Amino acid sequence: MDFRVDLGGLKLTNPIMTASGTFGYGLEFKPYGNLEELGAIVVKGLSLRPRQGNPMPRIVETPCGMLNAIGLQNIGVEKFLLEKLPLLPWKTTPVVVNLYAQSAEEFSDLTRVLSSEEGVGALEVNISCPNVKEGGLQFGQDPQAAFKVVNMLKKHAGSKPVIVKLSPNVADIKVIAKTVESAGADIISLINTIGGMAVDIHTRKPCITNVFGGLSGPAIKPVALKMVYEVCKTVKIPVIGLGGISNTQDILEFILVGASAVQIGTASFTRPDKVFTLVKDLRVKVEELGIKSWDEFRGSLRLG
Amino acid sequence: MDFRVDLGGLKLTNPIMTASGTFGYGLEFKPYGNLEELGAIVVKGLSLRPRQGNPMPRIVETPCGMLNAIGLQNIGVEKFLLEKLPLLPWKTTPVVVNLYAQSAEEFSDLTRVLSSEEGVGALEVNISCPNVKEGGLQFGQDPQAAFKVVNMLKKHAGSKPVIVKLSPNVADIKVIAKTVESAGADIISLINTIGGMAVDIHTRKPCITNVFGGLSGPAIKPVALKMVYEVCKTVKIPVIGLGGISNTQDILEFILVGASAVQIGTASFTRPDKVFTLVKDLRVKVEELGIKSWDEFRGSLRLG
Amino acid sequence: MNHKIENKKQRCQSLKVQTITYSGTRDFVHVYLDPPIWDYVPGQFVMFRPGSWSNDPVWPRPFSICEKTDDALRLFIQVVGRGTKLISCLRPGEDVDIWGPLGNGFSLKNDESVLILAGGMGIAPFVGLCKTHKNPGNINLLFGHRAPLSSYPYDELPENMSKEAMQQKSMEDLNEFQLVLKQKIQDFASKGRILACGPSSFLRAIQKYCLEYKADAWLSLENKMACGVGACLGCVARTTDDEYVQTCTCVPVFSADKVFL
Amino acid sequence: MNHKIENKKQRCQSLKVQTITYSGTRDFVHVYLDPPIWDYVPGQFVMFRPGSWSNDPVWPRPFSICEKTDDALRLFIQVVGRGTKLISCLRPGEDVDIWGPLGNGFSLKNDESVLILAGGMGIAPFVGLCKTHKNPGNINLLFGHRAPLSSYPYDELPENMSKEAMQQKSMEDLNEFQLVLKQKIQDFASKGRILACGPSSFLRAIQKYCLEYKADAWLSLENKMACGVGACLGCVARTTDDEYVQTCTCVPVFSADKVFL
Ligand SMILES: Cc1cc2nc3c(=O)[nH]c(=O)nc-3n(C[C@H](O)[C@H](O)[C@H](O)COP(=O)(O)OP(=O)(O)OC[C@H]3O[C@@H](n4cnc5c(N)ncnc54)[C@H](O)[C@@H]3O)c2cc1C
Ligand SMILES: Cc1cc2nc3c(=O)[nH]c(=O)nc-3n(C[C@H](O)[C@H](O)[C@H](O)COP(=O)(O)OP(=O)(O)OC[C@H]3O[C@@H](n4cnc5c(N)ncnc54)[C@H](O)[C@@H]3O)c2cc1C
Ligand SMILES: Cc1cc2nc3c(=O)[nH]c(=O)nc-3n(C[C@H](O)[C@H](O)[C@H](O)COP(=O)(O)O)c2cc1C
Ligand SMILES: Cc1cc2nc3c(=O)[nH]c(=O)nc-3n(C[C@H](O)[C@H](O)[C@H](O)COP(=O)(O)O)c2cc1C
Ligand code: FES
Ligand code: FES
Repeated sequence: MDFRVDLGGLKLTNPIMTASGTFGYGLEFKPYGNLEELGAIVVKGLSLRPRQGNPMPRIVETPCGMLNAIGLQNIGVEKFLLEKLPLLPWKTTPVVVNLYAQSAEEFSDLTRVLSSEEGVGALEVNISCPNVKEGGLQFGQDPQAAFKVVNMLKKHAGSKPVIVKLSPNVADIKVIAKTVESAGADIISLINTIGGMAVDIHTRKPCITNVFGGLSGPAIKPVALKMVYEVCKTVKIPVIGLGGISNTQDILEFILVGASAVQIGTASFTRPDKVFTLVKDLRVKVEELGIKSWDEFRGSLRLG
Repeated sequence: MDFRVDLGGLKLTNPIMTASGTFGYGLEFKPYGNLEELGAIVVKGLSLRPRQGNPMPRIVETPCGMLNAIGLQNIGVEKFLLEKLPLLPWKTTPVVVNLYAQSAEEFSDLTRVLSSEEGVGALEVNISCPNVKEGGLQFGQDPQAAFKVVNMLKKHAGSKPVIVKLSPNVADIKVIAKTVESAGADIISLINTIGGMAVDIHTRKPCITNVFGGLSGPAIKPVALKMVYEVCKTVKIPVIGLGGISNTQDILEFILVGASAVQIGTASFTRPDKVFTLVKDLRVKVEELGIKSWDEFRGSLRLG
Repeated sequence: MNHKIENKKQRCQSLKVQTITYSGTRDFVHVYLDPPIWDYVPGQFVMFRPGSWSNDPVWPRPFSICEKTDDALRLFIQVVGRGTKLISCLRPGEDVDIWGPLGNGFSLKNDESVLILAGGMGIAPFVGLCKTHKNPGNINLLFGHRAPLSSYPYDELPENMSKEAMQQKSMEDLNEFQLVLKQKIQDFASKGRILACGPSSFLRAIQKYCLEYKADAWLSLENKMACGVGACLGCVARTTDDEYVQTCTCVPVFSADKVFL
Repeated sequence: MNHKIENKKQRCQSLKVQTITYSGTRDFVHVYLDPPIWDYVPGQFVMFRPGSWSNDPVWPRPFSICEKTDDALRLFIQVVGRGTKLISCLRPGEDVDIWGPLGNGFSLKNDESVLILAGGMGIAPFVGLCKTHKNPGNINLLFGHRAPLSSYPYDELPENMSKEAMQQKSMEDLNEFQLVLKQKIQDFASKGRILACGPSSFLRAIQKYCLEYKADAWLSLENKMACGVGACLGCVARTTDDEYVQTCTCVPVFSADKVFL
């Protein structure tokens, strides 16, 4: 079977991408697999200037999942372009840069810098980070703000496809999906983490200094699958599904409800070569199920 | 330590209640424990007339959780009052009736019927069920609709405390919590299940005929804890916390963030005597931690 | 459902695994547990949840009571998914939460003829039934199976009952089996009660023939279950009275003319 | 961090459990695994996740490499929570995903004197270090512990190194231990390198004294970790340059004057 996927401009050799923030800058995983085998590498969210992130502790394990409030610690876009990107196999595997900014202006500055970089395959805009005080989530929860940001990003992105990453912390995901589509988004990815919290009854303190964190991992898969399904029914642009994917069956579930590609997040923590193994195993699983082409399988869920 | 809890009119000998829909009409659990030891018994959601619920399959297991779309199958309020309530130990343990209706009028009819029943300790209004087409969730997502329903319920509830059960499927739980408080709710309980979905890649069909279901169990605990914390910070009325509680530590976590009592849901499926065991074990745990009184411990989370 | 057996002895206990033995392959296991304090009726089942499961899997798993002696409670389990896989790896001494006996069980008289139709793992509840039957001569059993016969506890059924096993490896085998089923049901319809347990396709075929020949037949369903005590309403079956009833408490053994499969 | 060791041999492998032995109580276990293909530096660690964990717990668990021989990789683990409890129940033959060697490890010269300060499980990385040291006579070890000494692999440390163990059962014991710690550090500050591993309160005390006496000291941190490869940024420690660096890759062994504990 032909494993390639074309996400409206972003071309992948297979539908398996990494999820931002769970795969570092890609290089961390070089000892564990061949990066060129991945569909795409999505790097840790970058901001214009380096960020320190939130104070420790920032992560805690939960039933079938984890909470994180890293707070977008990153080396800044400049250092990334200088020190990391050249070492990534961007000629064979698209490198997607995940963006974070606190204002529409910062978003457009970031975009301008990146749009002229040959090695950048696409931009993924994080309008959905629950772990920072400024920016992030408010864009993802307020359709009007989201429209403005995406619209402006598109103006500066040049030929780079713009992926908009949605927050699940909304009453109706369809509304925001429709909005960012109409604002010109080329692709939608979802879901980002779900807001959550953990506390320690012994110390009587939150387990994460930031108090709130984002929930990810297998626990959230049912929620992610529903939202991806709803968005796929709502928009015409390609959708990248993620949230709790940990095996090839999960991957196919997201494609069955309409996703064109998927991202692997927390699962990369269960084994650093997870995403590489999934690429191999997916071929076997697809064969086993007799799937003939992505076009035939994608969105073929039968109701009633 | 004095284990009693007073939820503004609803008095419990201990803070552990059962969660609606996971404890049947209470009688199902008689072989497994002494119902009189529970803080309160919350029965399956009742409607004015009997309901058949959704077609099968209605449940599916997920990582650390489950989805259900029972669709509020119930025997109707009349049959409940005639055949079930008299067999429950309502004189020692408050029996809370969980209500479901498709319109404000139906809600008020139901309330009228129940308000004069001696054996009914409180009403819990389910304005948050994601598994039925009509009613339910829309009240829970739309503050105005919620206000109207609660306001009217209070008019007909007489001396019965009205508990309003909130849906987590909103962008900001604080808004709806504030609204139902101002509409006269005596108590708030949360969370109901989170919208989710599961599919079978072999049959290419949803695992639940209703397509969508509600996610419950340990998987959702971090989300529930955050929302309970936020609501406790927002309202002055007592809050009942639930969502994924499976042991005494979980119970204390909800009380630590401000809940006055808790409900045990999906955990009752892991062992039918679970809730009885929790009542016993909680005493031990509280002793172990040196907690002196609920007033001292409740909401004593220390930030920063 | 007039068939409900009042059973006030249901209990939830932590029982220790005594041994696990494999039958043929590692996919068929006999689990022996310390005996619970209750007694049971064949066709009844237990909910089974190892203490080691903690948060995941959340649900217990339902299994027919294969046999209960003074020494042990025995279950016969096929590995089909994650839960049964984990169960097959339990070790002696591990604790399992067991509640039961659940459901109604088969009702039959020792002095009447009975036709037992078992498909695959559907043989489990009949092991105890046959071995404790006062008049094994009254039992006629037809057993359809896919795995080799040695995987199932077939040989240990009493000598003096009449039994027949047919393996289905192909579509032809299956068609032939269906014909034999139909013939047996037709022949037996007037002679006594029919009891059946097995996969749903198997039960559907039996139901069809039983309705056709107006047999007094009882089918044991295997719906998905979460609580096992009638509380979650996840396991319901639709009756011909258009009611949804919990298969875990009111049944799982249904009169063939009373339920939609 | 100038101390980073380039290690291009990191690998993720499924290794089989050979045996698990208990040390004193069931709370202290030695896990022996089939040997991985890489070599290591004492102070380095591995991420450990049994195949049976499936969805829950999600995270692997980090453990210092206690010892690696041609025959086995050995870890020394204390049961403190759910993950370590599950690990202590693993059986021979079970698969465990192991990736490593991770972090930098201790740097020391065989011909220099070294003071090793180990608190409780902090002894783990020093077992291999001491046993493979060319000149055990250069090693001075002070070991503070709560559980009985027999719970720890103390006796197997080379005969010809100098070692001292102190048990802390009460506040008084602890105060006394702190005094001895301080004295040792003061005495040793000018003589060579100090290596320390143990609970954070223990490390904090050591850091204080080392700064006071300007000792060349290296501390091994035990932050919570999710990925172990530098990707999640969950394990960071704040350096005196006000940077957050991943303890899993850049360290966990930190120069005492470079990190906030
Ligand atoms: C009353 C009753 C008695 C039973 N008695 C026996 C018995 O004696 N021996 C035995 O081996 N099995 C018996 N079963 C079936 C057994 O409960 C399931 O095989 C088991 O729950 C599957 O668990 P799993 O985690 O391995 O599979 P899962 O991973 O949950 O599912 C794997 C496959 O099994 C199917 N399945 C899952 N749960 C059930 C279920 N409750 N019933 C039927 N199919 C299911 C799924 O649809 C799927 O195809 C009985 C079921 C019921 C309801
Ligand atoms: C680099 C490194 C090397 C280590 N080497 C060893 C070793 O050789 N032997 C050994 O027994 N332990 C070692 N640890 C600690 C070990 O990783 C934890 O004890 C283990 O992860 C706890 O898992 P759990 O599920 O049992 O506990 P949890 O249920 O997760 O937690 C129980 C308790 O342990 C604490 N804890 C949890 N995770 C960690 C962690 N990563 N580090 C420190 N404390 C933690 C929690 O705060 C809690 O108090 C090391 C840790 C690190 C980071
Ligand atoms: C430690 C961690 C850091 C993350 N950082 C980012 C980030 O920088 N930008 C972003 O868009 N999403 C970030 N995410 C969200 C993931 O990309 C993903 O949306 C989420 O984890 C759900 O997928 P999963 O369940 O497969 O992990 C982060 C997630 C984790 C666990
Ligand atoms: C099978 C099932 C049926 C439920 N039925 C109802 C109901 O009738 N009314 C209601 O308010 N909530 C109902 N709920 C929601 C629970 O009361 C509870 O809010 C939710 O399950 C979260 O708690 P838990 O994680 O402890 O189960 C149901 C939940 C389950 C699993
Ligand atoms: S399994 Fe819950 S009602 Fe039958
Ligand atoms: S554990 Fe993930 S960066 Fe260190």
